[in-house]
Amino acid sequence: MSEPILMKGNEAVAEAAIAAGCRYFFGYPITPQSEVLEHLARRLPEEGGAYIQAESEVSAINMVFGAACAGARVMTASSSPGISLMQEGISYIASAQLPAVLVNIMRGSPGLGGIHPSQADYFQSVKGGGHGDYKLVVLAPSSVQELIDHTVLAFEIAEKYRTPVMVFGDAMMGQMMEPVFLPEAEPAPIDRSWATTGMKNREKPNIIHTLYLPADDLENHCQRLFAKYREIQRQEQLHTAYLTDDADILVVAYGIMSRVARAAVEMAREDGIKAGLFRPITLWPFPDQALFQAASHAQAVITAEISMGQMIEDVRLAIKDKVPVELFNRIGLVPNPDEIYEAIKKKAQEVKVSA
Amino acid sequence: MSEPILMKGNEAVAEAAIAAGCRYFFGYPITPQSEVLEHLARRLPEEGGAYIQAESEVSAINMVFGAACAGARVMTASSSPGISLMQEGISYIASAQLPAVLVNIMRGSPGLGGIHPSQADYFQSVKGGGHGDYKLVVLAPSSVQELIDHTVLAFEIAEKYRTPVMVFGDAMMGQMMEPVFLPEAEPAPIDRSWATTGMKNREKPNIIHTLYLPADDLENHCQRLFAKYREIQRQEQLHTAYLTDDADILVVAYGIMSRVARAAVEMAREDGIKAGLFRPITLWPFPDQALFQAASHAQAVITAEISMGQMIEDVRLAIKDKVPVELFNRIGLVPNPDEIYEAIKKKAQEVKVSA
Amino acid sequence: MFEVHFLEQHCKGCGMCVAFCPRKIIEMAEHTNDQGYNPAMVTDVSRCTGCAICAMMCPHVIIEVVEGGAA
Amino acid sequence: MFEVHFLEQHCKGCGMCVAFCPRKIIEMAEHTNDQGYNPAMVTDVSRCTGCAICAMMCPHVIIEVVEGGAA
Amino acid sequence: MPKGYQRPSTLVERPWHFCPGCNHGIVHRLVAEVIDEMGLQKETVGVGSVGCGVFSYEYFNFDGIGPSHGRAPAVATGVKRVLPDRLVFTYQGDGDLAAIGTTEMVHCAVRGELISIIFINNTLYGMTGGQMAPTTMMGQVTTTTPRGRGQAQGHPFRVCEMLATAEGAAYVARTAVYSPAQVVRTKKAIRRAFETQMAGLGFSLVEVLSACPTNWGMNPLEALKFVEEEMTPVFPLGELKVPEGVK
Amino acid sequence: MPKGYQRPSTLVERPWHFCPGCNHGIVHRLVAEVIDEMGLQKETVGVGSVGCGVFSYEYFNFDGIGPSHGRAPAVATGVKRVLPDRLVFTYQGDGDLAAIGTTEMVHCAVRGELISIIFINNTLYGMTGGQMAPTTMMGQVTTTTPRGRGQAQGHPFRVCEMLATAEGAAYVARTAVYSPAQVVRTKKAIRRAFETQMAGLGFSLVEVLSACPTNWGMNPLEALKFVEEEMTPVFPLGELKVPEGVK
Amino acid sequence: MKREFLLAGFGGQGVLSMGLFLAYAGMGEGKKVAYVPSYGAEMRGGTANCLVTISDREISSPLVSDPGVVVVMNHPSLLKFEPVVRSGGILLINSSLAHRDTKRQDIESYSIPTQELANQAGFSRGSNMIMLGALLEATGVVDVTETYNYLVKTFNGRHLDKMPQNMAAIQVGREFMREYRQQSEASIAYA
Amino acid sequence: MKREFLLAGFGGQGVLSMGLFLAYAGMGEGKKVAYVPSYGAEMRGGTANCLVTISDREISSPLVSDPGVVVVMNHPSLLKFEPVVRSGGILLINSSLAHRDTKRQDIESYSIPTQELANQAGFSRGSNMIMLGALLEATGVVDVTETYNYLVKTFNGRHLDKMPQNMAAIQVGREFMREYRQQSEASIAYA
Ligand SMILES: Cc1ncc(C[n+]2csc(CCOP(=O)(O)OP(=O)(O)O)c2C)c(N)n1
Ligand SMILES: Cc1ncc(C[n+]2csc(CCOP(=O)(O)OP(=O)(O)O)c2C)c(N)n1
Ligand code: SF4
Ligand code: SF4
Ligand code: SF4
Ligand code: SF4
Ligand code: SF4
Ligand code: SF4
Ligand SMILES: [Mg+2]
Ligand SMILES: [Mg+2]
Repeated sequence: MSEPILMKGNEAVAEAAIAAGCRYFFGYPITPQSEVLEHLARRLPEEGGAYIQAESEVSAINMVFGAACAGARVMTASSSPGISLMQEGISYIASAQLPAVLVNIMRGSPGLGGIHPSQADYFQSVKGGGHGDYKLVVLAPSSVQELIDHTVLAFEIAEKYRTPVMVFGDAMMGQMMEPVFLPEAEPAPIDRSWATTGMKNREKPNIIHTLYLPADDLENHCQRLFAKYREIQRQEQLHTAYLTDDADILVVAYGIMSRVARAAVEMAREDGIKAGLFRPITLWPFPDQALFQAASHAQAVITAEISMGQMIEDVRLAIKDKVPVELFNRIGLVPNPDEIYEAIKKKAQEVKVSA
Repeated sequence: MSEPILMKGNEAVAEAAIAAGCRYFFGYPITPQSEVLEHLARRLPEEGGAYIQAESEVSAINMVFGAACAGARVMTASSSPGISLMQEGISYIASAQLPAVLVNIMRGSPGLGGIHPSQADYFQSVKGGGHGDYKLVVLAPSSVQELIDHTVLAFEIAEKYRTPVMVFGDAMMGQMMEPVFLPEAEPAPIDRSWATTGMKNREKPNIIHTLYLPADDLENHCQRLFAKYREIQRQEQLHTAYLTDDADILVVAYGIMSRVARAAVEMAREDGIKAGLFRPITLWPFPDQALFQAASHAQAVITAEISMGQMIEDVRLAIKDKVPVELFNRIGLVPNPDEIYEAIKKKAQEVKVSA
Repeated sequence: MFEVHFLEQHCKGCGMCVAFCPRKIIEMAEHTNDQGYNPAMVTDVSRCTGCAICAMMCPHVIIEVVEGGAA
Repeated sequence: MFEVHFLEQHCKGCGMCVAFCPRKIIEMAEHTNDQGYNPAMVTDVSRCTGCAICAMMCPHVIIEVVEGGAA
Repeated sequence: MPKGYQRPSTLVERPWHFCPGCNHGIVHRLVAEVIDEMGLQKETVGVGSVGCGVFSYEYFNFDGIGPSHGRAPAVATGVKRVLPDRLVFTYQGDGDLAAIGTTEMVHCAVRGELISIIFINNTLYGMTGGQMAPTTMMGQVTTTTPRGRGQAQGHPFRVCEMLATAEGAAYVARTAVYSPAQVVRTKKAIRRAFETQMAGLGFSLVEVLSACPTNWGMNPLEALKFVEEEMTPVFPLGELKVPEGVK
Repeated sequence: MPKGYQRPSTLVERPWHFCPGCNHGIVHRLVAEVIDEMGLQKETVGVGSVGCGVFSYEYFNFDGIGPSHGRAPAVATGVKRVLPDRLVFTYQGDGDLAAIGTTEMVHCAVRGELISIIFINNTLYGMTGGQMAPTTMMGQVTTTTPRGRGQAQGHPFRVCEMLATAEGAAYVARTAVYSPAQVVRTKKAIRRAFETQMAGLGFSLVEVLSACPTNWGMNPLEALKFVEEEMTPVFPLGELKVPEGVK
Repeated sequence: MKREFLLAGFGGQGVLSMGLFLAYAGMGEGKKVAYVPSYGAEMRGGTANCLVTISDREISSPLVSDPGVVVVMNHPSLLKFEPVVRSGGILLINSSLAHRDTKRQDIESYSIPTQELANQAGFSRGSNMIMLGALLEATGVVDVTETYNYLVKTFNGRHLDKMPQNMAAIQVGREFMREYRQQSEASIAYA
Repeated sequence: MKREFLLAGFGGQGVLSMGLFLAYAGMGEGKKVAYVPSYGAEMRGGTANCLVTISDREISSPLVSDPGVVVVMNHPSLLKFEPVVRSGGILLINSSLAHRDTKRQDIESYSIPTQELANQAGFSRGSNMIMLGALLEATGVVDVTETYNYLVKTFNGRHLDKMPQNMAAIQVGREFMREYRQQSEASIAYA
């Protein structure tokens, strides 16, 4: 392994995509994501690919649709308002069963909001911001290295299941720099027998569409999609559990918040409070059984989010209301560990498990 | 009260809007919603208002934004893919705290799908299809008369809380005709001291925007929004419970499905199975305590949806996993009551409460 | 010398071929096809010049004009 | 006869006024304002013609030119 | 002139959903004929649209894509950038292209994207039941202009004239199919558009004035007459831009 | 010529966030001056945009709206249809107007919407750090055209020329502010645009070629020179369309 | 009492008007009604059908997959909807455009040559009203003496000039049906 | 050991490069590092600041609200960031552009006239490197003998021609700081 390089999150995503064999990127500038574009605008032509600046996020996601139809490994990236504009396109990509990687470097919201770090697009991407029955695999890295690893993983999952995969970042992770190693493994080869590449070696045309007019065609289509989604739920759940076995107070956090929460858990442990951290890495499929397990000893659960409370619903569903689940949240910033630590301490006193 | 008129759901929505004092409508054609437009294109000029056909749903929702800023009572309507295109705009309208009524006559999805009846946009509108922390009040009528009543109610709630309200219909309800009475009450007067109407009678400009750059401004803004949302949760929950008191098997269904479910419940009762129906009318705020209450006697809960299972998450959250919650679903059509009845019967045998 | 073939079941009876045939030898049949339309048919094929204008104007692409054996 | 007022704290030192003043009587000050810019200032106001070209070109709208008393 | 006529092999033999006399059918056929004649069946990726042409991928016998409403030019861009040597075209109605898809169409022209657009202008939204389109003519009655299009709705959008101002637009033509002669001209225009693309000369678009007998409330022949007499004065026929290479 | 200069009363006195020498500031001021002179402060609803002009509602002393990126013309349409006697204008950059907002802009022109657009063309996305815009010139280096805009990115988008083809567009002009004389012309154009609107003559748009010293990597004076020498050949100045009523 | 009617044909045959008539007739008698139009994949000129429910109680579901009464106005509709008639139900076939009788044994079925009847009666565009007459006679769903009032309501006051013709066509249909039934009863009696 | 540095100034003063230098230096010594740039509301020409964390252990949060070391390169930064210095921490003030000393009693504070020093030393654009030298001296965060290597890495191999000058500027800053400290220790001793 070579020496680590100091890299900005956004650039790391871009380089990881290249390492994963992605040669086509369609995007539209938006802070705090623009460096993904800028980096790829420079790098992709060097790699024999193309960066195309779309005229909007709506166009970008549909260019992605087209490039995926044509058999390319393809990515787009944006930030919250831009991702909203992609919702129709995402529903189409999911329905057409096209592999594609989408990156959301989330920012302050709703509306124009601002360029702050945020985790307020959980509902949008995890539950479904587009119309209809579909699911988006959502990965939530927490460091620049993981931004790289998860971008690579996103392409693998997208290929394996022919489905769109979203990588979550936030303004902080997109902008911050950390030492990283770029992946050296060869990207998986592309199988595209289904792609609309022209009928060159085929007798029958390949058709990619999302229209199912007879009701039972639509029903069968949805059933097929959801059979695939169930398979993904079985195969692809990821999480980490830190000191959860004996945890009285379980903190649940993802992405950048999981790092802060981990520090808070360590502070609590030093203080004699048995705290633990459960970190979902795949937000969908949500690692619900693992969380249920991790909470088996807990007297209380705190979800820490940079939102008004979104993942908390999945946490509640997973915990099955065994113990109270409460929200710790801040908006517009990544809080200090001691803020979460205070929340843990307070909870520990309430449920009488404090040292 | 005059005689009832036979009216198509879509036209009923349009007439109800006029009755509620709405004089501006911006929309884009889409089956199965287009009659809302067509009706208003004819009627609004007669009422001194204006129908403007937008060049897309993105434009339509932003015209709604503008008209609401200007102090108008305003509406738009579309169907699933069109609603996806409005997600950015909806997030802005919610953040800017503008009153507006949005109608989704849901159709087969995801992707282009088809023109079938559907309930697969629950996640999108109830959880949040746009970016960031906001909530959409969602009303789910189940008859043409209720389409009227809920459209009127939607305007009232939108005004009262300065927030966007969504009315859910589906392809079936939009197209079907039933006898209705149009409301005769005078619409509430419009208070628009906050609107950007020109400074005529003011010293200070009114400004409507959604940008909050300092982090604490954004945090305060979100807290204000959510204080309002909590108030709505306290004040505006609606539901009906039918034979739930002694129900062993509780069916939960909304919209057109609640009618089918009701028939199924009646079939079950005739068969000696104690079935009941809980019907959420506001999907957000979801009547969770009322549902918890209604399920107090239940051995099993069935949610019946025209989707791959979306409301079921809110049902599970409300029931707190006291009893198993299962999905009955069909895609692309409104099922017959006996299909649900079969599901009830099967469940009743499983939990050994069948007659 | 020409044969004019109609895919009768696909004909929608629009009458374009009838209107544009320079020889005026196409007419709508009395009967209806399974779709419920009166299909077009050639009355006197011997007068057909093979100009294919009927096919060119048929919006449903159901006409083929081929050089046949003796009429 | 004219006074040229600068809202010094808002000046961004862009130099547009300096470049366009026909009388060349505007210069950048040595000191910096709170924003860290060297603000513009008039050197010899008695030569000012009140043409207001400085104000017209100032992108930060911080210049006013008013008819004053005796210079 | 060659005699006789055979269905192009790039058309699947199946009944079409178009209404009797709908001009969509003629244009579908012409596209297939040109691709046949250019020998490009195996090199073509067709991008459909949402509108009465929505099933084009079921009728053409080459690779086909059904994109979302209005976004065909963006989808085609994605395809073409990945497969620069294929013939990539979109088939779009006036609602799809000139309303919701305006941005995508304009920027393909601006970028000089090497795709071709076959644009069916029938002055309204056919598939959804005859609502006003940007191309609806003044005074024309549609289901959303019950009193006829008036000042408040603006003026008909002349797409060719607008796009011709973009440097990247190499071939821009407006044709019709109301007579055999016009059908021949339309076919030639489609061919030139495809040639423009394959020669790498820039973006190309053919607007075909098309009859929608159903929503116009006319029989097929009246509708053709309407195209000739009412539409062509508002939407003049002709080639607005022809690149050197394909003349 | 009147002597002296006072800040227009329709400008709030507060420091601006614009970079040193940014031409946004000059145009802001001119808009305020025209509204002052026309006596319309109390009748105006300004619709901002997302871009370096995002804070316009904090600088103008009249009712203001901050819409989403690119949709200002749609928002303005909503306002104007409800308040037909108010002056309603949008203030948009080239990314906002000519990229993401293309559809909204084109259809306001097509509908002849009675709004005015003040369009700041600085050849790139200023606020987000200098990426290519549709108006970026051939060979121009931006953060997303590190080797200069080339064929693959198409040609610069000339908005005025394109919109002038729409019947509903009544007043269309392109100006600049690189010299006092041009500033005067720009002000006159803004006035004519507003007059066109208030007289009900149709849609109006003023494109102002504007310097972005920061993203161009130039000092303010170099940047003005760049506008004059490099931009005006690509984007010729002048009034493309003037309605009878305001001549 | 709850009765469902499925009326099917191709666009322009007036099946949707027939449905509206039934719905208004039901309302006129104080019943609950629901009317669901439905269009085939072909937006225009394709098949058109509608479903009408008339009931004494609240109509839980406006849609039924096995209606008791089915009218098919052309051949494709016969092929498509013959199988869905509820066992013991009624199928009315427009034999002018549907080229065979029913194959089902478990339903009542009548073939009505509406076009021929219409031509004979001198109003060639009255097929649907003739079928309506047959349907009213066959089902007795509403008080036929009120027919005129229902018709006026159905057309919302429009087409008042065509009313006498419509009424006459309905009468033709009713009479044809009455005879038909007598004959078939007779034939059953003699079978 | 974990140290956080907040470096603030306006755009173009090179504060982001200073941050990068620190981060690379940390990496060079095998430490965990994180670097967070942050921009003010004014996209360009406005304030610029960055936060660098260097730690022996995994860095849980790359952001701290009370950094131990703060550098302010101009007056607005002084006003904004003086309050956030952790009690007992270090504040380095570029007194060429910040017009007063600290008002806080609970921190170490040094005023460095970087511009004057740079002018004197003959490289007027070296303010940031002079401040960097002062910072290295004041904190001892990295092995200063390695400075050259870190610098090369920081600039990614670019600007190699400017290295000698940068090194000289750093030296000036270090020496100024050394004297400063001796003096202040002296003054404390005599206080
Ligand atoms: C996002 C979205 N909005 C609206 C629709 C509904 N829709 C389907 S086709 C169509 C317009 C068709 O008109 P046009 O493009 O002119 O084609 P035509 O049918 O006239 O050939 C519309 C609005 C849709 N499918 N998706
Ligand atoms: C939907 C959406 N996409 C992208 C952005 C990010 N964004 C903000 S301003 C801007 C472009 C600004 O460029 P321009 O309109 O030319 O204005 P300028 O800053 O150059 O004056 C972009 C892309 C956004 N806010 N919203
Ligand atoms: S080929 Fe020509 S002459 Fe023969 S039937 Fe067709 S149109 Fe008539
Ligand atoms: S043109 Fe074609 S579809 Fe029309 S009547 Fe003739 S053969 Fe039939
Ligand atoms: S008013 Fe004219 S002369 Fe006076 S300072 Fe300004 S530019 Fe110079
Ligand atoms: S033009 Fe204005 S901002 Fe620029 S230097 Fe002169 S006074 Fe200062
Ligand atoms: S509705 Fe019009 S455009 Fe659509 S198929 Fe029918 S005739 Fe053609
Ligand atoms: S970045 Fe450019 S356009 Fe934006 S404020 Fe600075 S100079 Fe003006
Ligand atoms: Mg059309
Ligand atoms: Mg710009």
